[in-house]
Amino acid sequence: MIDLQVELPGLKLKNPLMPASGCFGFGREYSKFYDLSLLGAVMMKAATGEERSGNPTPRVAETSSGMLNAIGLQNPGVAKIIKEEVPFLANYDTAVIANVAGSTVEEYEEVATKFNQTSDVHALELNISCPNVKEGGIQFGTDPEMAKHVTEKVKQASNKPVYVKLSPNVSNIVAMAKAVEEAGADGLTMINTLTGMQLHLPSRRPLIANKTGGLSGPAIKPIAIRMIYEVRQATNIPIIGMGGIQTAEDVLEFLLAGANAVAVGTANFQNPLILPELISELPEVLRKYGFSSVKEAVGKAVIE
Amino acid sequence: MIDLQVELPGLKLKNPLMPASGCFGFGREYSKFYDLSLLGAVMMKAATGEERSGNPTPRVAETSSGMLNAIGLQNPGVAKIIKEEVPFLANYDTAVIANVAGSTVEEYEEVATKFNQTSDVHALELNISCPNVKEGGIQFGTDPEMAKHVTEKVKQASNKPVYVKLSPNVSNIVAMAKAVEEAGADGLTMINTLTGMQLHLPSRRPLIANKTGGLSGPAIKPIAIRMIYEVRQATNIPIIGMGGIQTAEDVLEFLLAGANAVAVGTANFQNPLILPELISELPEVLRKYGFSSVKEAVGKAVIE
Amino acid sequence: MRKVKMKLLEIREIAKDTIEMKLTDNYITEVAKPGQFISIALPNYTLPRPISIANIDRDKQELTLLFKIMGKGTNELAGFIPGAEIDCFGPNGNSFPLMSGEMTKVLLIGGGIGVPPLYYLGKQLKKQGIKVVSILGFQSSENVFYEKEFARLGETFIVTDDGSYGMKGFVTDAVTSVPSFNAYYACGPTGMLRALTTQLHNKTGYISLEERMGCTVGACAACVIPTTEGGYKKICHDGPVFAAEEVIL
Amino acid sequence: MRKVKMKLLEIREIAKDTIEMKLTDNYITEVAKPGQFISIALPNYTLPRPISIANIDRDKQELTLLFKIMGKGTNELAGFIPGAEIDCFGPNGNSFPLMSGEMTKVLLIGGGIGVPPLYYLGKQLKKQGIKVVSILGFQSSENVFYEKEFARLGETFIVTDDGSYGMKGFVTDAVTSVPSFNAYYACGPTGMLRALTTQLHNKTGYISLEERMGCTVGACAACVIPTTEGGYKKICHDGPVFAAEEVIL
Ligand SMILES: Cc1cc2nc3c(=O)[nH]c(=O)nc-3n(C[C@H](O)[C@H](O)[C@H](O)COP(=O)(O)OP(=O)(O)OC[C@H]3O[C@@H](n4cnc5c(N)ncnc54)[C@H](O)[C@@H]3O)c2cc1C
Ligand SMILES: Cc1cc2nc3c(=O)[nH]c(=O)nc-3n(C[C@H](O)[C@H](O)[C@H](O)COP(=O)(O)OP(=O)(O)OC[C@H]3O[C@@H](n4cnc5c(N)ncnc54)[C@H](O)[C@@H]3O)c2cc1C
Ligand SMILES: Cc1cc2nc3c(=O)[nH]c(=O)nc-3n(C[C@H](O)[C@H](O)[C@H](O)COP(=O)(O)O)c2cc1C
Ligand SMILES: Cc1cc2nc3c(=O)[nH]c(=O)nc-3n(C[C@H](O)[C@H](O)[C@H](O)COP(=O)(O)O)c2cc1C
Ligand code: FES
Ligand code: FES
Repeated sequence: MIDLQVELPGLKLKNPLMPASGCFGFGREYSKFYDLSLLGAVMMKAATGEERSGNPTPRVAETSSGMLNAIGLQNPGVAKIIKEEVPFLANYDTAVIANVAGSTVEEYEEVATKFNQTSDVHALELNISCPNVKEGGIQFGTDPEMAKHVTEKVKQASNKPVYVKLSPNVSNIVAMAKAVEEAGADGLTMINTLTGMQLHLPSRRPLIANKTGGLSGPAIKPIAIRMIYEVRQATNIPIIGMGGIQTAEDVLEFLLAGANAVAVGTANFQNPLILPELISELPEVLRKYGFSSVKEAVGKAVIE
Repeated sequence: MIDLQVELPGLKLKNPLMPASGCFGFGREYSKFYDLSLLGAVMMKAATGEERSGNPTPRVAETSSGMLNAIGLQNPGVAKIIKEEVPFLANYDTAVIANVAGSTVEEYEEVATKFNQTSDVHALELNISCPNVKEGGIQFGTDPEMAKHVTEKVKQASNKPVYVKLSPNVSNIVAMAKAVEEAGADGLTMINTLTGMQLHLPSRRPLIANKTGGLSGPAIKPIAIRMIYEVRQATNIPIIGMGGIQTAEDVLEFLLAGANAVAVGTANFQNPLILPELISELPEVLRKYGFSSVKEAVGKAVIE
Repeated sequence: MRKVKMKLLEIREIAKDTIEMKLTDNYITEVAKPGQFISIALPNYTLPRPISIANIDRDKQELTLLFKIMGKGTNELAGFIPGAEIDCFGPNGNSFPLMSGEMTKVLLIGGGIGVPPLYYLGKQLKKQGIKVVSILGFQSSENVFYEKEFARLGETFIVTDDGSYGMKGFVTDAVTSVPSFNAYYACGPTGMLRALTTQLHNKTGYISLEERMGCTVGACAACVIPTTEGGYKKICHDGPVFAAEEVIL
Repeated sequence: MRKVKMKLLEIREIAKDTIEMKLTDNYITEVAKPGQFISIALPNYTLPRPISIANIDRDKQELTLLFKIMGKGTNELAGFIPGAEIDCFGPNGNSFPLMSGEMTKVLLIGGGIGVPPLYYLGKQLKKQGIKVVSILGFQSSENVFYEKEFARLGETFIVTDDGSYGMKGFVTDAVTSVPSFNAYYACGPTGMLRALTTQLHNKTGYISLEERMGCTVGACAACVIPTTEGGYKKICHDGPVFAAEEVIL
């Protein structure tokens, strides 16, 4: 028997697979395709202090082996999420991770504090790729000092483990990871999307109404693997890896690079059953490459 | 008649298409497939002060819509390039751009100075993605101050126009572009590759012997378009754009984003005739989307 | 909603760049309603292609799609040959409300590749004894398709932008020639729908919308449309059919 | 070297996961020499797949490839059906030196999917009146292919790792049973070539090498091999055939 279980701060996962934030709503839609109790965890869509309506459309565009998105944090606000969405997920035997977003440090704190109300959320994922309105739109996720500050504040506000989601749009991912580790982060999730743009030739306009969007999908997988590997060498907290996962072999590649668990985003769109399929295929792939458990494979890349 | 001509500092190009550095050697191989005089220019493979043997193999790996490479600056050294390769290219009616690399500022200066000897090189492309050995391996290309310094030094050493090649592995591409513009760069070429990694599951080792490699190909096109657009808004010097170009529509997309000319790298490998094919298809694509010349299309993205 | 493999039975070009596909499957043909769409997952593409259900023959377990070659994905789809298995999931979205009993006559208004979902709708309406009048707008004669099929459902007007076939003009011009109807159902380009809903603002109307999609099932919030009540609805999940007055085009 | 479209004539599995393809083309079949390879550009892949020329029938303008399904690209290639057009370019690389006149007897040593280029070579050598002895090594009986074809060229020994067919052991074991020869030509896994060149270090030998490639034409410096003289040579351009003593395996 191949052991798929993974234990991470606040999270006892029956397997290392979960949907990535923003790609799975709050689980309702995919629950029509399969039983969400199959999943290791669910990463909910971003929550902000108040309801947000998001960006104008088009919000997505296809690229070679990838896609751009600029949804713009559309969500009903943290209070409604706790009232209406978390209870739905609590019906399932799966861990729940709340994605915390905001435009100011205070908003992050507010959202994190609110999630303390419910025991049905098991961990927070701090989405620091949002622009900081007060600092003139610089992303929390590209400045180590800002990332450290917001992580500290959220740690103080929250009684749940905090995973910080790292943006790949940086010169030095290790510096970012170390900054949030020092600030007390319990874990990391990586990578978020790379900023990209695509032009629609007939109109000469960006295909995404918001001009730029975040690039996800298999196109970015080599960047995710490199960053996870680099961060694994330099930090000690667990990593939930993501970025272009499509196959059970991809899952193993992330584990070898140093991820303790993985999330699948974009691949849900082309195949709504991708997560249960990967969960059922993973044991055979682990066995094929000589592992008897997920834990055993973590960080086992051989690199001289 | 659609006018394909482009005039850039030091370069009178009959069309905006050229092979990207490192993907075309010094032109000999592809000259067996077609007449190099068809090309707007040729960007030569990187030159260093002395001969370099490069990295161990495997040096390349395929990824989804892209590839990784870590050739490691294998080249015969600037002197031999001037003696043996430049004269070969001088046989053709095309502009020649020399790619200047090094591990220290002094090496960049040395290479640039040597290229002054020959009038058959029309411009330099400063490859600042190489690690600076003296500064402990930090890339010139990710630190604005270092980039500025090496650009200034090379400008002093050279009597040819200097195009600085920007690395996309940075938090702020505009800061990099502005720094080298201030330092006197005559133009920019962008983007170089994104650092990535891929693991070979049976051996658990990186597929690239050098661990990490540079990601190129259509996978990175949205990142290239975004960065070129951002830099076009913030600087005034011309841009030679590259990153994933495969079709004449892609060429137009780069022009609209703000590139004055474009280079094609990875796509040569799957189709050795890609450059002459794009050159012959570009006029029809320009016409289709309402342009009568290349110049007219540059920077014409409509973005509110 | 399920993930299914459909087998391609027949494929033919029925107008310029316009393909009719007949597929077989035993789940979607059983449950799908007029106005719903399916999502087609093509190998080597990141996003599914949403295509409306143009017809279903439940007995034969046969589903018809009509699509126009617009880009890479639809071009590739047009190259499939009978026997091929196509990965799909669905049926997705809501459906056209049928309101049987309340209606005696309805108007179907389709523009270009917005025509397909109206055909399955028209068949169902006719089956319920409702009189169906159709106005189908196309760019030019070479784009016209399914005229005969709609004519079998009831009176049918064809309009072309250039007058090369049927009436010259837009569907909005033809609407004036249909004296009375209980409700209208429309699908087509946003510009057409905007003009129509303005023209027919005092009529009961249902429109089917398109937007670029990510998940096509309601999970990613890519395909939203602002509503008159404020906020956004998801076209793939709350639509693609909306009451005319419900959304801001 | 040209870019060509080859038409697939026949395709069949000749051993486990091992495919024989016959293609037609009028340029490469005219100019290619034994030891050269062609580059296959599959749609949706970034890099070309280098495959050795296993045989050419110049009169029929027919080219044979033999390849093993190793990953995504070769798997896709194996699914092509007769009539398909395949984008290729080549012929690439140098070729096996034939040294006619100097030789009376040569030994061909192939391991697994290293066997193909030796077949075209053997045919050319035989045509020149040179005696050909072949040693072909495979993992197991199910992997054996082209035994009959090689037997037609001369004495042929089959070795399998597990002894399930022919002799049990490695090609190096079989080499000792061939008393004398003027030169050997070998192609196969690096481990095999390393053992062979050590064992036969006092013999004239030519080996054909593989390495992961980018351009396959000599432009990118991806596919290098260190040489005994110092520095690197490009396998795709200066090889794939090297004198045994020229390179460091
Ligand atoms: C609910 C719904 C029902 C539809 N029904 C039909 C139908 O019955 N017949 C038909 O011909 N077309 C229909 N369309 C439009 C069809 O989905 C697009 O024409 C198709 O996706 C284009 O794909 P492509 O690869 O050829 O184009 P590309 O431009 O190469 O596609 C790139 C991306 O943009 C998306 N895209 C491009 N055009 C559109 C569009 N007009 N609407 C939505 N997404 C788009 C694609 O899905 C893909 O993600 C429908 C769209 C929606 C949203
Ligand atoms: C000069 C030369 C001649 C060859 N001749 C033959 C032949 O006649 N028959 C045959 O079966 N195989 C031959 N090979 C090996 C063949 O090219 C690979 O098996 C094939 O490219 C694998 O592609 P894939 O997509 O199935 O594998 P994947 O692993 O999916 O390919 C990923 C990438 O790695 C490269 N790659 C993978 N394995 C190899 C390999 N062993 N050597 C080089 N590149 C590799 C691919 O080309 C591709 O770029 C030859 C290789 C070279 C260099
Ligand atoms: C449509 C879409 C919406 C997303 N929304 C969020 C979000 O709300 N919060 C967040 O942290 N990440 C968000 N992401 C990023 C993903 O969670 C994930 O980090 C990224 O897409 C890389 O994984 P993938 O390649 O498997 O999609 C979103 C991605 C997509 C494609
Ligand atoms: C095999 C290979 C070698 C390269 N070598 C160099 C180089 O020597 N100097 C350089 O500035 N860029 C080098 N590059 C980067 C390319 O010039 C180009 O910037 C990049 O590949 C993006 O373009 P593409 O997607 O069209 O390949 C190399 C790229 C590849 C794929
Ligand atoms: S496409 Fe994802 S919500 Fe509609
Ligand atoms: S593969 Fe490019 S030099 Fe050999």
